Amino acid sequence: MKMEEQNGKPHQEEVCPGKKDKLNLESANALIAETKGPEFWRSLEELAGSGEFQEMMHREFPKGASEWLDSVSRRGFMKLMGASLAMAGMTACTKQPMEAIVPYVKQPEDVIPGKPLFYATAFTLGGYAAPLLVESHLFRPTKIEGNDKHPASLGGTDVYSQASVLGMYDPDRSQNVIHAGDVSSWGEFQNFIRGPLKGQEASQGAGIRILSGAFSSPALADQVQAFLKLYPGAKWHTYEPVNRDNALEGAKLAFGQPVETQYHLENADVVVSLDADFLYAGFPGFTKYARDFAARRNPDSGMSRFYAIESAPTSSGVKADHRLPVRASHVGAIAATIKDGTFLVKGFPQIDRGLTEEETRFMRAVSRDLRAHSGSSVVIPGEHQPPIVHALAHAINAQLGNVGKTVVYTDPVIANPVNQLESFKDLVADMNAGKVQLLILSGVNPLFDAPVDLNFAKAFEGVPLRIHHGLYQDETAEHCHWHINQADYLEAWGDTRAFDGTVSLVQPLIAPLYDGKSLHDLLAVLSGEPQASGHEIVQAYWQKQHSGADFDMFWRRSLHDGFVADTAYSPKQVAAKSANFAQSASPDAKAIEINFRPDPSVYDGRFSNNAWLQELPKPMSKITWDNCVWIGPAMAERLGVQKRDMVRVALGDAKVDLPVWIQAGHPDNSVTVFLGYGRKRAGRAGTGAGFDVYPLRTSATPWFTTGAQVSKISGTYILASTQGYQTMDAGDVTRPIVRTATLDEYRKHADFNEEKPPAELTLYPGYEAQYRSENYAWGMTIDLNSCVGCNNCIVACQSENNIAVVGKEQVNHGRHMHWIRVDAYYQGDRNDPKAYFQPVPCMQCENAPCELVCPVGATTHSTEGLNDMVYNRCVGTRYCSNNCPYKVRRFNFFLFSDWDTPQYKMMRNPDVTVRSRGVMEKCTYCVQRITEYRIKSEESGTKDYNTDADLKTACQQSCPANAITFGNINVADSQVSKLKKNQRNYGLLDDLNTRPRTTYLAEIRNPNPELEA
Amino acid sequence: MKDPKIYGLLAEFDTAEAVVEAAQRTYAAGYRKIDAYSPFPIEELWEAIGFHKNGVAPVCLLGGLLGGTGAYLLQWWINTISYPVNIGGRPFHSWPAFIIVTFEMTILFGGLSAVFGMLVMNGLPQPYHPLFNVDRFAGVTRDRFFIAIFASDAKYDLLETREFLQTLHPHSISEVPT
Amino acid sequence: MKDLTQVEPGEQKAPVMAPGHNYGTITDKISSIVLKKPVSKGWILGFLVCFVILQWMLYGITLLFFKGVGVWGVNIPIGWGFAIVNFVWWIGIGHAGTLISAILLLLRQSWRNSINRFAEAMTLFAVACAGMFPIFHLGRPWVFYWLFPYPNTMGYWPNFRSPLVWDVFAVSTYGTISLVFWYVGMIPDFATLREIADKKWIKYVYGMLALGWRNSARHWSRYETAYLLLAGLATPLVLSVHTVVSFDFAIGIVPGWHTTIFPPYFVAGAIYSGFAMVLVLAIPIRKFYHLEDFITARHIENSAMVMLATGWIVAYGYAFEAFMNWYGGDVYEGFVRFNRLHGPYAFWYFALLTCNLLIPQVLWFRRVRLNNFVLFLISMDILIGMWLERFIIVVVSLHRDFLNSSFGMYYPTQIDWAIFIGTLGFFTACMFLFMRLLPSISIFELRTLLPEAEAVKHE
Amino acid sequence: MQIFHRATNTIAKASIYGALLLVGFILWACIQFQRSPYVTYAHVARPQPVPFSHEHHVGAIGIDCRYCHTSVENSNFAGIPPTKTCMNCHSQIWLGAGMLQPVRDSYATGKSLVWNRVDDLPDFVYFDHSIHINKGVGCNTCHGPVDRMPLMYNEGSLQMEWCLDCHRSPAKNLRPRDQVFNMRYEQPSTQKPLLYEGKIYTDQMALGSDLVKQYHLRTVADITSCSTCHR
Repeated sequence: MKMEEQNGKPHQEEVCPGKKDKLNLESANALIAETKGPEFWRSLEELAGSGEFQEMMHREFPKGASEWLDSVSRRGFMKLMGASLAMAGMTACTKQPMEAIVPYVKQPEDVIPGKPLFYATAFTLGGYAAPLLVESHLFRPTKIEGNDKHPASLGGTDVYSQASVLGMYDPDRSQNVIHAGDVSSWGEFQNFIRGPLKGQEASQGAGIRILSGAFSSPALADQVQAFLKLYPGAKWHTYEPVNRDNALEGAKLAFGQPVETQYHLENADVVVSLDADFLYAGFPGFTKYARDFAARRNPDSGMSRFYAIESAPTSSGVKADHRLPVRASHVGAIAATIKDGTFLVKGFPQIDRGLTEEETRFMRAVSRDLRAHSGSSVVIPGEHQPPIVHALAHAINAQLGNVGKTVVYTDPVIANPVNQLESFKDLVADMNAGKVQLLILSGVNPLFDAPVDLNFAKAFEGVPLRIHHGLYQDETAEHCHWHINQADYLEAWGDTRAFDGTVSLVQPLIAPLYDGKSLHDLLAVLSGEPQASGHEIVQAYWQKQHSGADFDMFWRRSLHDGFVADTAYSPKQVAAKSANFAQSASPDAKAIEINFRPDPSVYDGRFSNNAWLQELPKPMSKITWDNCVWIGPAMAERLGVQKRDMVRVALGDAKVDLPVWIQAGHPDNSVTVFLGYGRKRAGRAGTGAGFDVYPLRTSATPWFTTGAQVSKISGTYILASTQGYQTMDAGDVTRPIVRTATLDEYRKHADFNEEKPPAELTLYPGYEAQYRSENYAWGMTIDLNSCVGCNNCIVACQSENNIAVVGKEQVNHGRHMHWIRVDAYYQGDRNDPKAYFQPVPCMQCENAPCELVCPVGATTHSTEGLNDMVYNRCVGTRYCSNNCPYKVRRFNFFLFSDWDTPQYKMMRNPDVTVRSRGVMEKCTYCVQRITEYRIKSEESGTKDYNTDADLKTACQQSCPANAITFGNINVADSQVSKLKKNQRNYGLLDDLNTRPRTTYLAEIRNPNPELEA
Repeated sequence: MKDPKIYGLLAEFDTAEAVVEAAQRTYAAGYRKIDAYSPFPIEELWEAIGFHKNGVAPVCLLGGLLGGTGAYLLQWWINTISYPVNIGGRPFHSWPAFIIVTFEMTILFGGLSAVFGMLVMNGLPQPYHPLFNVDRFAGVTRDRFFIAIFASDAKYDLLETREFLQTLHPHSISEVPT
Repeated sequence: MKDLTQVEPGEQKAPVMAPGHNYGTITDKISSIVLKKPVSKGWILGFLVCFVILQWMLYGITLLFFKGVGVWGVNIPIGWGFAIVNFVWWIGIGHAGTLISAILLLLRQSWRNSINRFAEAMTLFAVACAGMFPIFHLGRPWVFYWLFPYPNTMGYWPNFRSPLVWDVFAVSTYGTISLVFWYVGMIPDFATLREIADKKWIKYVYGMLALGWRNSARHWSRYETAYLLLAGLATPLVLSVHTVVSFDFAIGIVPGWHTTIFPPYFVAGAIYSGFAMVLVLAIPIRKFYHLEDFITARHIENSAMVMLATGWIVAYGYAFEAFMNWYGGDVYEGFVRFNRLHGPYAFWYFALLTCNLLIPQVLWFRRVRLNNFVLFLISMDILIGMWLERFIIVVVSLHRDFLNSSFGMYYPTQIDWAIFIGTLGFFTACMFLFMRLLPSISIFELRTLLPEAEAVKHE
Repeated sequence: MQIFHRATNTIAKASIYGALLLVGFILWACIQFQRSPYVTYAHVARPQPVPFSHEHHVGAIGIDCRYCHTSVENSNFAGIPPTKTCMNCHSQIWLGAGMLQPVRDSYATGKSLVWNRVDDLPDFVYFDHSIHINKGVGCNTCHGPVDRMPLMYNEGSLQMEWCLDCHRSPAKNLRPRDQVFNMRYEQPSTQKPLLYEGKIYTDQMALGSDLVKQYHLRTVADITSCSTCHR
């Protein structure tokens, strides 16, 4: 692969260059071929014989975390050398080592060194595509953006796709084909596999089974069909631990056929969620839904009302005007009640479904509100709610005439919409029956995440030939005869469907780092056409779809736009079979309920080794690097447990010990555990983090069930949370951090928002005139109404600004590095609190307290109002951070940035300095983007200083809810100027007269008067 | 008569009163190139030998002024001429903030010039001095008092001066070899 | 001759020096400590202990420079921890020395003559200890010189609006002036030692240090003026230094820092702890070197009284701070009071009040002021109390400021402790060397206290 | 008793003043050292795989800068020519030249030539060629008389004060855009006046200040803000 360092900047920026052995990646790659050895921990350092490797093995990722706190390491020694040198002569720090510069041999046409290119592609999770534009510096993907042309993205992204770029460069990814624990090669595998396949021909492949994750790729589906034609006896199974079986079955129950449900929240005046977390990145269509939902939360234009009926608290629940915490097992009864309520023209049915007084009152109001908004309301069932709830939701939506308006049904997006759990059970049955001779697993890890009761491991050992194709040499790979290292989606060709059916073409941004193979390649070999490349396969498929002379045009346009035009599914007319479903009563409220949820960070465990996601604070608890069991305050009191105490959660005869997190708003007599942690072979970030709860999860009750036992056991456990204190109360006062009002108050009292200090109230008017005279004065507003707390901005910022990961231990010390954080506050009754999200980047104060106190002037004010931070001038007194009332400054207490791993060097944004040890860092409004924009516009000589169109900060660009607006406040008609005039606009702590350039739009709730009473 | 090998005459006294009185009389007798020595500072003594102005204070003042103005000018130049930067929205010439360094530098230069001024004017360091040739003189650092009349004095004459010193009833008289 | 440490209450004030001394005896007694006495076992033992503790500090510093300030307990929001606490504490201790030698000189408090020398030494070593911390606590200590305005290739300068730059100038000035003051004070005594010493090389050494001083009246005249001027300059200086140190906090906007009471209250606190340290040193010294004749009950008692007085100024500071937190009506200031009384560090706040306010009140009783042992304990208690005060100001103010989301906790690491304790070792080791090598009491100034010396003036 | 010899007086005084002088000298030396070519590499030619002579190619043959440094006008990075660019000519001429062997090898094997960076800014400084070109800063204003350099070296110290020198008074160095790539451009003087847009300039500052207006240069305060170069 090419690694020209030609764009003027090496990938590593040093504040003080010390001696470091740089490692040449080509040579390392060359070595990969020969080297043998079963190590799982193979990394380029090791192969290149860099002495760092051993040490890195014993070090928790990242370096900062463990290394520094125990014995002096060689790295440490090097650092001291650097330091002492520097101290000896003043010059040691400024004399640069000679640097090499490596041009191309033949320069590609479209490349302008130093200018990034953007390519459209798509990331796929559970079969649903997230359409992307990927920034590429000389064929190194560095940053993920949403594809603003694509109907399913509109420019927004989600945390998983944002972080996927780190996943691609992960040095722990499988780098070889492995056979029986030894490094083998793709070629050897091709030779080998012919035999077994031949052996299957007699039985028409009756012994062949393929298990893959859910996919929506048309080309792949086509290829699979071809393969199955070749081996009619073979079977293709699909299983993902987090699947949509419930939705599928629900649809079948309601309509007798599997259909995809799409919501049009932009048309919804009333939204009712039945335990649905549609503002979570794992929910198909999240990006689009978040945008539409947020758009309808604007109090100045027809604000919608949102009722959340949910079990485990979610970010969706936080945004609700009315939230009702109920146990998941009780949602069925509630759904039925709403159905009855909506089916009546007026009044409210008196069927006893075991609802409490309060619940009944709530449902009465909800039903009335729904009826009042027939055709402009929507009821959304939760992914993990049983089919019946989905069916009920369908019935309600149909009854309200929402179908076609706020709800649309289409063909399923997944290529083969089977009940994945059933499919998987069949497979296990066949394996037990000894029918399976050749098992191929692609992109799945059943030995970690299969339902425990199926006893997959045993069945698995019985299969004579097991082939694993995946990104990591994970728990399953370990027990397979062959492992084929998979190509990341950024390295391979393919296509995939978004939630609305639109097909995105997936094109590689870089040649496979470790020569990985896509599923296309693998299938090609299995189908006996090894020469067919992924590119050819995908192109060939679309040739069939779009035969004609203009195919090249079509192909180019599709690649350029990132999607194939008019492939979105058209709405489908489906008739509800019936509205009366057999209703099972809610279980005994005394029995303790246990909920299983995909983890907000690592999902089902597949992202375990992604350090960005690991260190990403979970939306509600702000915990990093771990999972835990959520318990409601009331129940915690009964159990006599505190946060961080250990408890034993037992279900049947399976038990798991977990640390407790007391989650405000969690329903009583119910606990929630999160999947995906406790990996044994994930990589340096994921291995050993958290606790594996799959042992509690059975095929019968994958999402929730009652009858769990929870008991306090001795011991506590460190949960590293990034937020010190989750309420706005301090002492006996509530601080005006998040300002709120109800829609009525907002309409009636325009001055609800606390008054701001008058502009003339300052001792230093000096710069006002100068700021106004500039072409640009940068400013930002953050709409607290829109923010759905998805954390996307954090990852985007981390990726854009080369922000280091510090590891659990350092996070626990209060040393995490995120430049923007999303604070979550809970107010009122802890069992049913009001909750708020507040993203906090640097406020870029005009009277910045931090600047005043820096002894070396390392942080100063730019003429355009930026609070500049000059890393290479910083001596690290940390005074600025002390004096920052917002505490948005971050300090490199150790050498947190990884300076040595070559993959990370390739991943970094060359336009941003990589910070060294002992310097302060902070949000700069993405000054690198500002500078680039300014230079461009100055060269073009434009006089239009409204930057709304072409200049976005990383957080703003990635925000699916458009909560962040950034721009030029010197231009009256810029978006940000307008918003700053809005009545809701206020500066955080503006009574300190810091004059922040970043301001907030107060949060407005739209409660139902009936329930307010 | 003058003996080139003699640096001066040294008279030793037992008490402070004695030496002060003797000093006054020596001065009255018209001797000017004289000096007195005591184990501790005695204001009357230097008054007695006619040493009234020691010029340390002006030096100190000068040093202080230089230090202060220098410091302020430096800060002013740095912040308004050399590299004016907007720091926390404060004026370039934030004079209140500059006062402290100005003050400290006034003290520093004032103090140092006082001390070094004193040393220089005292002609120190001067580890070698003819007086040390007189062994009895060691007592001056303990409990003895002395008056010296130097050969360089106009009125000085080995015999006459010795006689004159006798009249002061010293504890002893010794010649100071050059 | 009766022991002057035992003055019965009701009896008159003890004299500043025991009767029956003359120029000679004073000279012999004090110089003998340096020249005659063989090195005592006690001295060697004590010095070794301190030296070992000092090694602990070096270990801590090495680790610190290897790895970065992360080896400390500091974090965000608590960006300053022990380093700054110790810095302020040590600087404070230094102040008593200058106060005694300069301010009391101007006030013509002749009793200072017998304790100013080692008080100044104490100042010097304390400032040395303090001076280390601002450099240690930098994230990149090897570029500390960027805090000085030197003609650099960056064409860029320090920010003279920052209290830390003021610190650099204040502390370095303070250090220099104290050193000069101390040395100038010793020149005549070096001359004495030069003459008394018997070994040739010792004569050389002291001779060089004495610069050829020969007690000439002219020299004395300039000397006295210079010394007086130094004292006059050192007085505003010492007051300014802790004022500037207090600015480190008062200039910040952190609730609990941002108050105008800090300068006076810091200076008072400094003298408070400083005199405590003077007593902690003086009481054993006079015992082991039998200097009761020169460091009499008078000195001890006066120091105790000074502590009592400054103790009350500090008390006023606390009271006023709390009052303003309430009276100001500001949400965040108000919370400072609440957090100190009810927050996680409440215990230490009350410990501080006990050490600094409660216990010292026994000093009202003369019996206590004259009881060396009790006084020693009380001084220790005050030193601890003052350290806690700095801890409360630095850490407890920072750990909960404006946004609840960024509340945090501070847990000192072993390196924090190693470096702090280590400086104590460094300090005491220096004191041991000083006692052994230099005249620990100003001989020539003592001479002026003798009646026969007084006599001249009254002619 | 006399301990010291007469001479000690002189020695003592001398050593005191000597010490002061020495300290002063050391400080001065450090400051000078920082600016010395040893640190800055100014006017020090780097070893290169191929002894490429700008003097020959630019001065003698007269190849335009942009022929090799293609992206200088529209990117932050001027661009280092790919081997292909060399071969455009050297596949016809100097075929036998031994010193061109590495170039031919590179072209044959497809392995890049590895040059040593000459004008190498610290990694925390972000310089953009295109905007400087666009605002009329000549190549040789910073790079020096490249057309007279047999082996390439950097003209300036590339230290911050060196950059600031121009950022603090851009008028000193600006020239008409069409002269940016002119290696022999001379600033207008009474001897060599310059006709630009119908106006005759005999002095650089006059021209410079006019160009500052014409090019809408940002104010000095703007271009000396830290984030202009540091991110």
